[in-house]
Amino acid sequence: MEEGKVLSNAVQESGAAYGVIHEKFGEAISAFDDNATMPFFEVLDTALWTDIALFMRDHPKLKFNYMACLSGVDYPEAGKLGIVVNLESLGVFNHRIAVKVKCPRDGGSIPSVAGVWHTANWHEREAYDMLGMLFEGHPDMRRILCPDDWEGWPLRKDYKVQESYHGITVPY
Amino acid sequence: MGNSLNAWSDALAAFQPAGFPLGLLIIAVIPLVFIAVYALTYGVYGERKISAFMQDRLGPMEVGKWGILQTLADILKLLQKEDIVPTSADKFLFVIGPGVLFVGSFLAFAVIPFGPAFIGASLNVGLFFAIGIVALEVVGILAAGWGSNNKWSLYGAVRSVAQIVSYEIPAAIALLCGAMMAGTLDMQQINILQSGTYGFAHFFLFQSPIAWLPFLIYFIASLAEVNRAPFDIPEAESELVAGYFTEYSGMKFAVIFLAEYGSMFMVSAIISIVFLGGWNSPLPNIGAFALNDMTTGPVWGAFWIISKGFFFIFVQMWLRWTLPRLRVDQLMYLCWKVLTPFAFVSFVLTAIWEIYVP
Amino acid sequence: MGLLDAAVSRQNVLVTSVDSVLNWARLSSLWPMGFGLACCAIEMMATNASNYDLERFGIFPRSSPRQSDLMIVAGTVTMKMAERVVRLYEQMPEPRYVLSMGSCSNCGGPYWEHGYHVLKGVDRVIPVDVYVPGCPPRPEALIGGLMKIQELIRMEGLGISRADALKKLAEAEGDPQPLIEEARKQETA
Amino acid sequence: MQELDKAGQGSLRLSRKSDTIVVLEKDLSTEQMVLSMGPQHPSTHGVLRLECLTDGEVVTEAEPYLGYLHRCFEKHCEHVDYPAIVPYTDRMDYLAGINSEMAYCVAVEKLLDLEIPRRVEFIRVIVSELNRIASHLVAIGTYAIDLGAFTPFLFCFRDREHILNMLEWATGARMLYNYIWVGGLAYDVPAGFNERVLEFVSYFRPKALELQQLLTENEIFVKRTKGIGIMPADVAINYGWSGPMLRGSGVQWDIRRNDPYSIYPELDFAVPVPDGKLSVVGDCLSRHLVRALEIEESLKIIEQCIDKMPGTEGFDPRAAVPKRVRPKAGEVYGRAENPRGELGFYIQSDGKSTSPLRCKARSSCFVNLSAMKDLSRGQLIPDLVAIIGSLDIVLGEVDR
Repeated sequence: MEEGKVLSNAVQESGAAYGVIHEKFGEAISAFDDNATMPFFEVLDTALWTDIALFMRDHPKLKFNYMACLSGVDYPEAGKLGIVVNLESLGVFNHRIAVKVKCPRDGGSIPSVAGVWHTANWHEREAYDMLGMLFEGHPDMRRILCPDDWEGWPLRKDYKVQESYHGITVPY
Repeated sequence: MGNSLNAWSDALAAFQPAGFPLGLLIIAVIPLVFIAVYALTYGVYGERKISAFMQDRLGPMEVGKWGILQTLADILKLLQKEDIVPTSADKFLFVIGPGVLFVGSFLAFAVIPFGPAFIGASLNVGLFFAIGIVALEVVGILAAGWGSNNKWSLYGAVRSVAQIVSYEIPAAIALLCGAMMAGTLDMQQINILQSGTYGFAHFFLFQSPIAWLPFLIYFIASLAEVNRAPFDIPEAESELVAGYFTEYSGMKFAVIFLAEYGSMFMVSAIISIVFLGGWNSPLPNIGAFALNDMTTGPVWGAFWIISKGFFFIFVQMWLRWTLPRLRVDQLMYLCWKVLTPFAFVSFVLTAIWEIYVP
Repeated sequence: MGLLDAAVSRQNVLVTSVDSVLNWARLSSLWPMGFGLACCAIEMMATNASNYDLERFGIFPRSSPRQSDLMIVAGTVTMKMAERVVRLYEQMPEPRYVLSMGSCSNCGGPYWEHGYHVLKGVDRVIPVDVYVPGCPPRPEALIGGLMKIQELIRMEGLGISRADALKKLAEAEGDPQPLIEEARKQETA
Repeated sequence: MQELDKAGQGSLRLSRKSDTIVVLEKDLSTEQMVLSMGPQHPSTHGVLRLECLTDGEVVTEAEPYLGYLHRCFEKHCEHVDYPAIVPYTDRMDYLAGINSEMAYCVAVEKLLDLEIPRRVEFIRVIVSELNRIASHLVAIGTYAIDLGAFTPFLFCFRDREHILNMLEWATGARMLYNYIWVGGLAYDVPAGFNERVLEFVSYFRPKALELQQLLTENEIFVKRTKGIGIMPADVAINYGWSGPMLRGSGVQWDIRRNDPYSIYPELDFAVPVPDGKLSVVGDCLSRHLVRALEIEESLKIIEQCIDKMPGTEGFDPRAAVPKRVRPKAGEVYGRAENPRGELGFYIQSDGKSTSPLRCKARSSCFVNLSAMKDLSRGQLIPDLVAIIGSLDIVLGEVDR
């Protein structure tokens, strides 16, 4: 953390929560990014993501019981795909934090947290549908919005729309 | 009164020019024409207008003056529509379904006395016949629902059968109370027993305090028998798309529609005959004003029974546009655990009343 | 032309009057299928509701395609939905009409360029009779579209195909361009 | 009874307090029927498809299938400028367009760190609360249709029309407004708008009561909804429920109160939760009641806003609207209380482009609907319809 920077209350709370997680998992997670709009940290050891999630949900000082959002993101320059998870302790501490998890772009996979937060179930399916990363241990890994026989991953930056679908022209 | 009883119908039946029973044909046609005219005017158009009134709308306005030709246009259009029989449907059942349904609701009109002088068939078991023949609709509905080979239709049909068969029991027992008060099952006879110079005071409903119970039970059960809200679960639009007639198009659909409105009038006529004096005028003679005498006669009789029937149909519509729909199990609960026991109670009470109270 | 053909020609008094009665019946009782897809469906519902009350014209939504005459495609048709739309259209009995309500079902609307999953115009899968523009069209616009369908039905008859009727309707319409120009001139003057 | 239960797989018990139904399949071989409900079905509120596994009237499992209205919102976001996304957010939740715009603008303004004029904030709150009422009216009305009562629906639409007329006067559109811009508003409200809104508030209060009489005081309505589809609070939180759905489960959580934005901290309003007297906490009736009570709270908010609103002197609704929206590199998760729950936008900016690198909409309906599979287990078909209705989904927002 930079010296002399005044942090808002919300960011300080998130920082405290990060401290608890860092104590337990140490090098498996990155340093805390204390920006004002969305403070986050990144999970470096992807395999530990489910454990971290469970720890965050159940630790008496964290209680991140509410997953607000899970967004799949494409990082074409780094050759990676990732998810950004916004977590919140609803009704207990009211602190918020975001977590990033990344995996390789081709055939990469991220451990699923559908068993930790039910919200993640459909959001992970959506991330898979849009970007094509797999979620290990997900109970029902299918496309959710696009049809099952749709080609390609629409939200990847290099997506090219297919010419026809079941005999119907797709582009305008 | 006894002399003029069934005078018109007897005269018509005897009218056989060159051995051809033209009179009988006319008798058979009268109810059919009645259903058609009533369904076209009051049934469908009235329902639309009444619902519009309740919902701050205008209802049909553009088709004819105030939209009075609306139903005619609907029927004419349905006649022109393609008559689809789905490939996977059971053709025989699919075609026969609406027919049976229509016959079921139409046959019962044979025993309904439309006035002191007119009745299609003056059966001595008229009431029994009416109850029995309405149950024929179940066969039509089941044929339609099963024959459509559509899951929604099947659900609608099965629900409908369960509902109608169950509700027959409280309905029949409630009517039996009326029959017990009359001592006969002959519809015409039941009416005659309720006539008198005091008008409505002679109606069975006002003759014993207990009669209100079977009256209410029959009214509720009759709503269920003709699939009206809040018991319209067989055609529950938000659940089953259109129930047992989901797959029907064109004229077959129109026939189902007509049958439905026919049986609506059927049950309304039965309730007014058994409990509200049928074709008897409700107006009493007050001293010099012989209102009852003035409003009694063959034509007045037809007027009274039809207007009583229309009143009950109005109440049915009123309920339809006000109440939500019951769930299947709640419907059965109401039938078996509320209406049936109370029907039995009213049966016993009526018997006691008839024996011990003159 | 055979004798029979001549009898069924357009000028025949008997046939035309029967035609007009039958057409009157069809245009007076257009039952649309209650088939909401997206935003426009809400406007369609609002048009059916008390303030605009489509029932004035005898238009009365049915939820089963078998009993409906008119399909109002109200909203964005997606690739996943397109096949279902076709199937619903095929389930409707003849004579049937299609009204495409809103920009999305006309041409893809705001989703025409990047909407990979949006069907760019429902007329790519089913024939459309009347297009109502707008996003979403106002209830008045929808009623206007329904009036157009009624006019189209009026043009139809025995021995007149749908294509002919559409042509006749277009001829009856006239070109609006002179009227617009005249209005502009008046405005500038 | 115990013996019957030992039969195991064949027996099926419905969890209802008063009447326990036991269905036994010993001699008859029966199979479950797959019933596909939707995409065209009167009670799926759009193009949702539910694949139900049914045993007679009992739904043993209902799996929702989405995507029939997937309109590629997120793809569009990556191709158009920040202000041009606003119309697309309208089309996401088309019943509450202004609330969606609000959520999006809250997110972008948080990223830009913009200061918004006070009058703009007041107008924003008034129009979004009006739209909230309109949206709840549709929710209540369509719920009545689902349960078979047609008239309340038309009453709701009649009153909604008044709101639409007011919003049309202010914004120029009936449904999809594009009124709230990043940093301001498209226009100021017309002169006389406040008076008209107050007139509407006094007109609408008795009408809301009438609606209550038609529904919540109706025995059949209560019978159909009470104790159906119960969602316990902790499961609801785990499912990520928000808005009236979460409050229906008894959690007093409202983003307007707990993570306030705009001028909500200055306003006095209650966050209604069911007290468990009329309904069982967490059932369909509770969710319906919360919506009905929220209408009243929204009316209160509107009255307060009109009371406190600053005048028009030197007011320009577009004063703070940036010429070109190009946020610094960074990410934001901004959210607002939509009539259906938390509508959040995760926006990632690279600091160079005028359109976001990634914009993900966290839609409340999508999350609320995901509990459908659990809620529908072992329900009757009519109850299934009641549950879908109480979720109050808008497919535009579910599929985006």
